[in-house]
Amino acid sequence: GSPSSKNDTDKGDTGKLQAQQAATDPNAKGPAAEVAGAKKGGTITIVAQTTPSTLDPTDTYYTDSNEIEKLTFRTPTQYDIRDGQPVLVPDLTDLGTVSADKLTWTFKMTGTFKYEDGTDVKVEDLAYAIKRSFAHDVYPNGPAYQLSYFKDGDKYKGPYADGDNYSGVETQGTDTLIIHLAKPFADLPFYLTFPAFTPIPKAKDTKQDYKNHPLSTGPYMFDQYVPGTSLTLKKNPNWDPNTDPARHQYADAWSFKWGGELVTLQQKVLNSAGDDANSLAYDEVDASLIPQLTGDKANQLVKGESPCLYTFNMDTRKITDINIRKAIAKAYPYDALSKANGNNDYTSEPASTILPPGVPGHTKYTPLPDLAGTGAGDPAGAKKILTDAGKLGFEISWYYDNTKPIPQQISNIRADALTKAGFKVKAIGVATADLRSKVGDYDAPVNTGQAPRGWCSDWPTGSSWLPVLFESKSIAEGQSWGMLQDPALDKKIEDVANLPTDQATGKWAALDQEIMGMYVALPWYYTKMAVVAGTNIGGAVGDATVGMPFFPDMYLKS
Amino acid sequence: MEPLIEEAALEPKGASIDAMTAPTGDLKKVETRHKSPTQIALARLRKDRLAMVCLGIFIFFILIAVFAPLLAKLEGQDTTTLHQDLIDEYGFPTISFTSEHWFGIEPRLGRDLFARFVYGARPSLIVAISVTFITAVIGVCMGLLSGFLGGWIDRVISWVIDFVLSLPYLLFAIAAPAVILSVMGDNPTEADVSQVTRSRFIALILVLSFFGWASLARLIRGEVLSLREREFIAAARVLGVPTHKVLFKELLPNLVAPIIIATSLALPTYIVAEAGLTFLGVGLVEPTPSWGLTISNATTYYRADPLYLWLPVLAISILVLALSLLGDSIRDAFDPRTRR
Amino acid sequence: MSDIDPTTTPSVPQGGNMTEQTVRAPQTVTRAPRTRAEGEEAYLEVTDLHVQFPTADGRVQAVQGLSYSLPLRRTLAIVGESGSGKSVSSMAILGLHDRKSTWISGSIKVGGKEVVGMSEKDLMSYRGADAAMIFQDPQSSLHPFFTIGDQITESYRAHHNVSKRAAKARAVDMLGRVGIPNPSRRVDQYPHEFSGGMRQRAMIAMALVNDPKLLIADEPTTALDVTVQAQILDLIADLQRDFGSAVVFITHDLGVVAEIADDILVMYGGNAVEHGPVEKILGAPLHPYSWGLLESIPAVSGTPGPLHPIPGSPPSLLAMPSGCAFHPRCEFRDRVGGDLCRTLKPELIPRTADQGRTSRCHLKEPDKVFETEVLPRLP
Amino acid sequence: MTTTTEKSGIKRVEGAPLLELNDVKMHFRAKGEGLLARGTKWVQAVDGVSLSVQPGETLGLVGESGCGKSTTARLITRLLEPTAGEIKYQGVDIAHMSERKLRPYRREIQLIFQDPYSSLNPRHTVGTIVGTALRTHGMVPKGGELKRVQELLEVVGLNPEHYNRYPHEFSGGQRQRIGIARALAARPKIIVADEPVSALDVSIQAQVMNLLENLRKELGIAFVFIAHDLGVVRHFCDRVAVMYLGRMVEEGPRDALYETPQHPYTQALLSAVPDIGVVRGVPPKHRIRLVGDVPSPVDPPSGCRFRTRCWKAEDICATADPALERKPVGDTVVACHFAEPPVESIVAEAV
Amino acid sequence: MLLYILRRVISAISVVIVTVVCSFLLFFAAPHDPAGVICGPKCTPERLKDITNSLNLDQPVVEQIGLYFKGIVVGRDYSAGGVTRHCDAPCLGYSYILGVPVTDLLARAVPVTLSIVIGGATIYLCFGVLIGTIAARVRGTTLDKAAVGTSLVIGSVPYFIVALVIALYATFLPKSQYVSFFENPFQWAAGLLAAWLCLGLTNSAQYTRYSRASMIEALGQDFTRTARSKGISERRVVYRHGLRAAMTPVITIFGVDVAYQLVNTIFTERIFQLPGLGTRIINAFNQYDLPVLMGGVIVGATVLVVMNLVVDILYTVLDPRVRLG
Ligand SMILES: Nc1ncnc2c1ncn2[C@@H]1O[C@H](COP(=O)(O)OP(=O)(O)OP(=O)(O)O)[C@@H](O)[C@H]1O
Ligand SMILES: Nc1ncnc2c1ncn2[C@@H]1O[C@H](COP(=O)(O)OP(=O)(O)OP(=O)(O)O)[C@@H](O)[C@H]1O
Ligand SMILES: [Mg+2]
Ligand SMILES: [Mg+2]
Repeated sequence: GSPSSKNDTDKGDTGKLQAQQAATDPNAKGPAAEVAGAKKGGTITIVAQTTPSTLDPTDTYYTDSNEIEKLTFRTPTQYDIRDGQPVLVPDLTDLGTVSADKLTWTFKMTGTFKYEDGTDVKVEDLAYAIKRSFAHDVYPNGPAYQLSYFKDGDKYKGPYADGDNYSGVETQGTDTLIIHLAKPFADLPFYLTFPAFTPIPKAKDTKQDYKNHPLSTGPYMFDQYVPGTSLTLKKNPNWDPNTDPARHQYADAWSFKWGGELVTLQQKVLNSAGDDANSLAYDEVDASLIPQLTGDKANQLVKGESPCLYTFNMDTRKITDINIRKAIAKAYPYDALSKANGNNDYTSEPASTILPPGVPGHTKYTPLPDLAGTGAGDPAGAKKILTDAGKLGFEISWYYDNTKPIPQQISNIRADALTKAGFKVKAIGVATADLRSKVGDYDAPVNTGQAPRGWCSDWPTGSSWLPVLFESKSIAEGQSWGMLQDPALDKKIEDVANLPTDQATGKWAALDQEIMGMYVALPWYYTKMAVVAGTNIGGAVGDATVGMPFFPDMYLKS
Repeated sequence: MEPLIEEAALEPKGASIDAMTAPTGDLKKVETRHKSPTQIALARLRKDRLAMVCLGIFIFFILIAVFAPLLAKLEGQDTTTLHQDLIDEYGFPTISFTSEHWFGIEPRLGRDLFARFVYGARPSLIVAISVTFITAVIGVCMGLLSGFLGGWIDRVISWVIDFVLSLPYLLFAIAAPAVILSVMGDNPTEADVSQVTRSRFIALILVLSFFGWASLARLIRGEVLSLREREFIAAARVLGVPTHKVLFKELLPNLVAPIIIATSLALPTYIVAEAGLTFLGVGLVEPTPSWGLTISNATTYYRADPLYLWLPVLAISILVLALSLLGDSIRDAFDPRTRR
Repeated sequence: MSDIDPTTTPSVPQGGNMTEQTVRAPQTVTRAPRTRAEGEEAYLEVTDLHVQFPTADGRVQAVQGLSYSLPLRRTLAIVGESGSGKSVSSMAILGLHDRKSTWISGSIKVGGKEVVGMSEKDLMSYRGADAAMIFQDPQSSLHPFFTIGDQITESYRAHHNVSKRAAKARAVDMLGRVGIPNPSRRVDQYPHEFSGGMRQRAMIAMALVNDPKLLIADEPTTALDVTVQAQILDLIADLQRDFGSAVVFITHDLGVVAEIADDILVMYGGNAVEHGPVEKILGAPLHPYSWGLLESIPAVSGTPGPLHPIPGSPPSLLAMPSGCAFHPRCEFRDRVGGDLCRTLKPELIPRTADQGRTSRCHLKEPDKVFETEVLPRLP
Repeated sequence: MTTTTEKSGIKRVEGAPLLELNDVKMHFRAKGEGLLARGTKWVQAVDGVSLSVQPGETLGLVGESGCGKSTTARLITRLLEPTAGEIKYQGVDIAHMSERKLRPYRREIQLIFQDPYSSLNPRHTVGTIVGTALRTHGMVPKGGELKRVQELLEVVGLNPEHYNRYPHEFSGGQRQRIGIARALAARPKIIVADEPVSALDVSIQAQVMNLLENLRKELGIAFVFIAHDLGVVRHFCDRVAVMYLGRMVEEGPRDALYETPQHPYTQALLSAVPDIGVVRGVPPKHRIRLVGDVPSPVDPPSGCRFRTRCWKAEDICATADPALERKPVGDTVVACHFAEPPVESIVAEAV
Repeated sequence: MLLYILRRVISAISVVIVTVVCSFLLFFAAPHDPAGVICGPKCTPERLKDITNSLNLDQPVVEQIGLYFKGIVVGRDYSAGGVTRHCDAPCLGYSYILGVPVTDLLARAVPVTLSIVIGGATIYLCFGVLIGTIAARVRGTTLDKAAVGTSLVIGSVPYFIVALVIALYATFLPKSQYVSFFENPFQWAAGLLAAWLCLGLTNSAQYTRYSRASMIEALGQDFTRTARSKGISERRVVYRHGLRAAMTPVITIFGVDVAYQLVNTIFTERIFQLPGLGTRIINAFNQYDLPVLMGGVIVGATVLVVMNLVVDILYTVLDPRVRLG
């Protein structure tokens, strides 16, 4: 799941989510269908409080940079948004064919493409990008599925350390890319939409400086980039719309500005005075602004789906007694926390399953007791369970961000509720930056609230959820909910994952419910996308794959 | 300065030694009272109605802080109870001022604003007053030593003063609490809420004190440099008065006025600084009720729930205004040249 | 910061051609007997001047009904104790009191123009041109940030429509006239680069640059040494002769008065107590306060005897004694019958047959009292 | 000569003058130069002053502003440590004595300041100010302080009931009396009075002069009396010393110095004093007009320091530094190559 | 004069050096885990070791400080994960989070902050001094009371509130953004206008009071009386003689004040979304980007010291009396 770089960490690693369809259109051809009413020209300004830390394609995993890079980088495959639904379409290559043993994928380039400097995109560049993505020490933030799925992925350390000889990827002729896997990976074509797989010519790889001006293949290219502050994009003259089934080039330029006060930014966008009409704020709309979203301003709200779920995780290794976990669930003050967190039906929906509504296979089964994402919590009931289990005074501990009020408040509310239920609570405040490493350290002396606190689909299938979060290996990968180490469960999950996508879909729900019944994570809420756009912004639709507005379709109305 | 008493004497020529002692019955005898310059200044201050009003406001806020529990009890609320039943689905309070919640409640959480307001005066005032006190003591001592002893001590202290004044204090203030926390042995892995609150409090006071004493020290040093040249200091030395007595018995009483003035002007600065640092996220932490925290939280609601923001802002502004005016009045009262 | 400047150090008198002389004579000055331009029309005429400052403690009555007049080419010395209203009254002549915070009544006529109530615009052309002032402390009275030349030319250009260069030439000329060596270099220096005496000279140059007919000098030498004071007094006398102006000279020092003044005005408690020609008043004053002053001064010459100071201290201007302002300190008040001194304020009345000699005292035959009782006590 | 040591730690040499200064120098580092100027400059505020005072004697010290009078006063009272030379108090050199050893001596050498406003601590009551010496030196038993201070106040002509008042409640003359009482409290043997009356108005000045005169007569205290007003000095002193630019130029019995001054500078100084006598028919005196200003003590002229303004100056004056010595004629000691009594009486005769 | 400047420069340099050492001790020697923080959530032990190595965290503090200074003077290399990152002199470290040398980041941030401070200072010095002077002239009138009263009230509202109000309500102002002065001076000014206004407003209030007091003092001086007695116009007396003298104390206050201005710009930048030093440092703090944080403090201190120096020199230019000493 793509965590977002948003700073309010108790919301965890971001995102949002709803009904996604694993739709593919292997035959989509450029140019992309015109957006109705679209006009050309102007500069679109995008503002946000959160700052993407890097725009190196290999290092990109967060939703915001992911969306931004859709404007600049073409990847082997890509999503197009059709009627608000993401559809996987060929981009630089077709959607690939898999060998019978499911361990070799072949992708063929669909035409000839140029970089912004006019040179041709070679298939070797695609291969090089894949190799580069193994330099995980240099690009630690990038997606890491290749490390476990690709052949020798656990051994190869990337071209800088281990040179070009990597057996997991090979090219054939001028247009064929072959990827060898260590184990079946049915969703590989989805995975190849990540910017990490955009072609990078080896000769032009300036390593850690590449992010300052990565070579564009998309409709826009870097004009000026100030890391952490601003980015302007200008038109890429060497982009050919006729080869691109997903992107447009309506605006003349894009200007991204990061930092600033959330509400101030959004208020300005809402006011749309002068230049602000051309801007869009992609942070989720702040609850305090919601009363204004009536009348004309209601139209400025861009709603969409988002692929994420937030939970409160409990470490089953440390809280071994399920009754304690049930007691926590019983006492859990969902409603108070939601209100404190500023949740509302624009931005969220109480969760009761693991798979969010957008993931095919999501089934809204009857929520298990105390796992519906709502309710005031029942301290008395919880205390009873705890007493019965003989664990009154059991210590629950977690980290929270003590530099921001909302996480502090949430921690306090949670602490109060659990204390009332007879637990002993130890809430440990740490600084924002510390928090990331602390909650990511599974050996840290806390038994709840470890990372990831939220999860978003990397692609719309159950296999980007259950196998990632609940298998025993998840612990080593630092992406475990509940720290389950159950070989039987592992096997069940693997079995489903190895099925072809369409067959697997139906089977995820049952597993979902089963895991839920183990009380390993208290589901809290699914996210929705709700951002504000200036009055002059057109074509802003939600990109459900990342829970952001879909930039390639945006234009200025005048 | 004119003498306050006019006592002309008349004696036969020649007996001039006693010329000034015996007053003549002729003159309107101005009543004489024994007043120190401080007393005179205070007397003038008492006559200054504006100053008294400002003092009243300051005392009023102090009383609020002191009697916060009582006031909250009077209202029947506390600072932490969530009244989420009074919050709508978007987090907005459904009530404004009621007899139960005098100032309404917080959005999102529904905590009682009046209780938080009265309790919130405490950290502001405690931080401001203790920092003012600490900086005054350090600043005065450093300034006295530096100005009076001169030589290398003066050079060292002056340099340190320059140094501290050259540091961008807020940058340090932002960076330091984390460090102070760990230095104080509050291993973050162990710290619980109350520990964090306490250490933030101490960190805040330490940081503000560290940066606050220098300007006072510079001021005092300047005063001492000019006082040092005054002949009464030489007079004391001629009489063989030891240095420490010269410093504290002769010099210090003359610095009372600048110290009081500087202090009264520093107090509002620290009130604002506490709020500002909290606003930047490096001040106090939840659930401590503090005006700074409230303001910081409320800024997003400036439009949706204006009173939430403006009540503490108004409180701070009024308090600061009162203190600044009081400072001005004190300055005027201590300055014999001002006659209003 | 110090006056390390070769030009401050005056040159050694040329001595090469005077070797036969074993001892050279000092350059001496003897004041010429004063020739008084009699009967001239008064150029400065102060009539019933009152100056009051309303303060929180009450109304400070700094000047209370002062009247005197002064023709051109004459020097009037105003003497009196500190706080007796000398400065306040003379600043009123230049209209220098703040209109808002000062209450002035009476009349001050300078060359026929009424100064009290004069419009700001008229004051502008009057100040500096008709009347100019030299202040006591040249250190604080010169602007520290402007060069001496700047300050003099500014004064000149305020009243003359001339080019900067011409004004500067005039400034150099004036500096030369007041005896500043190397004026063309000095003109570009700042006040702190001048010594005290030179600053005072520069002040005088500034005051005289517009040839004013009335020059007011408010204790111009109090801050200076005797030797430098002597130089400045000579200078003022010389310049007065050259310019033909009327001079009001304020001082504490009766010796200075004796040297420079034609007339004396003795002030006490905001009022004139005695006025007349200098020889008369210093020789045989008629007011007990003047006697007291004379008795207080230790002489440089003669055998030192005991001093007879005036007892007590000056009255508060906020609460003046009733009757004669001086009576609480007056040794002779009992000589006046009927408690008069305590109850009735005496008028400034002409005394004897002497021309224009007035005093303010109830005492009968004060000249006799002076001769028999006071004179023997004088040092 | 025998040296005795008292209980308090004070040593005395029998037969030595009460106070003796031998070739005392005080050079201050001048501000505002350094690397860029040629070497460090020194203000030669006092440059070789010698004088002596016998018990009960009054020595006047006159000279232009800035000639080093106050510096001399501060040296005598050891507020400053001299750059060179000896300061002997009753035969014991106190020039470089440590502050601790000096303390008992401090009691006996007192200073009265010029400025009655700045020399009294505005935050102390009169009682505290006058009692400082008593407390510091433990001169009175506990509880005796009040009585002693009130006595002192009476001595200087102040109302003893003013014990609890603050200095600002007094007029200039009264304040100066407080300063005098403070000095007297220490029971000094010698008082250095640094222009004690020049800040006062003539009438007040006379009051204070009379007070000092009486004290001197009654208590037998020796005085070093500094003033620039020659009249005042003449009135008060037995002997008078004239200073010019850090040097002593002439010294002698009062009458001799005033009537037959030998040094050109003394002559000029005396002639420059404006005299009220003129109006009483005394013939106007000839005033010697000195050219130019006093040179800077940072860069004093070579040889005789007065030569730049002296009408008698010859080549020798620029090279040889005249010694302070007794000349064949006249009763004063004088430092001039061409010293002689004035040709015509510069000082007007008394009436 | 030259000596004086030399002395000030030496003292300024010493201040900066000590700041560097102090910041270093504060951030690196404090019991923290900067490497772990930089390494992030998916930290591998090798990477951690790399970072520890390249930050020289495994060496004694003195050595680390030495290396840091060496970096400032000659630059240094950081290697991790098979990649060597070069950091040119003056090197203040390398930001792992943003992947650039700290100097690069700060070099972009400092002009922004300076633009804000200098522009704002120009505004409030001009306005504050002007209004203060006028108020001093009409002392005691309603106009004076209004000026003083307004300044007091504005002065007592916390700065960040003023900034917030301007940012939220003064929507008629040009959009706040930073464009380099050399690129487009007009846009530069337009983009910073809101921030300047904010700084200008609050500080004009303060400076009105300072200059009023200072002006009243100057107008009460003897030399003002002298000027009046020359017969020059009142305006000339006030604006030439008075103002010239009144400016010096105001400049002195300004010198001390620059520190507070720099502090205020943190709020300004944050609220007006300007990518200056303050924003940079707050972000760095939130991400525990210690090299940036430290570099920011050092550069901030340097900027301050230099500004103080400039003010001091300005002072000597203004006051001829100081020139010799
Ligand atoms: N602006 C003012 N407000 C109130 N009182 C004032 C003001 N100016 C002068 N005075 C008072 O008026 C009185 C007369 O002052 P003035 O300066 O004329 O005395 P003076 O005779 O010149 O004394 P000195 O010899 O000390 O110069 C003093 O008591 C002074 O305090
Ligand atoms: N602490 C000091 N540092 C440098 N120079 C000094 C110091 N004290 C005095 N001087 C200089 O020494 C010289 C003599 O000063 P002093 O005060 O002794 O003169 P004075 O005769 O008392 O003058 P006045 O009559 O004005 O009081 C002056 O030039 C003065 O500037
Ligand atoms: Mg006067
Ligand atoms: Mg002196």
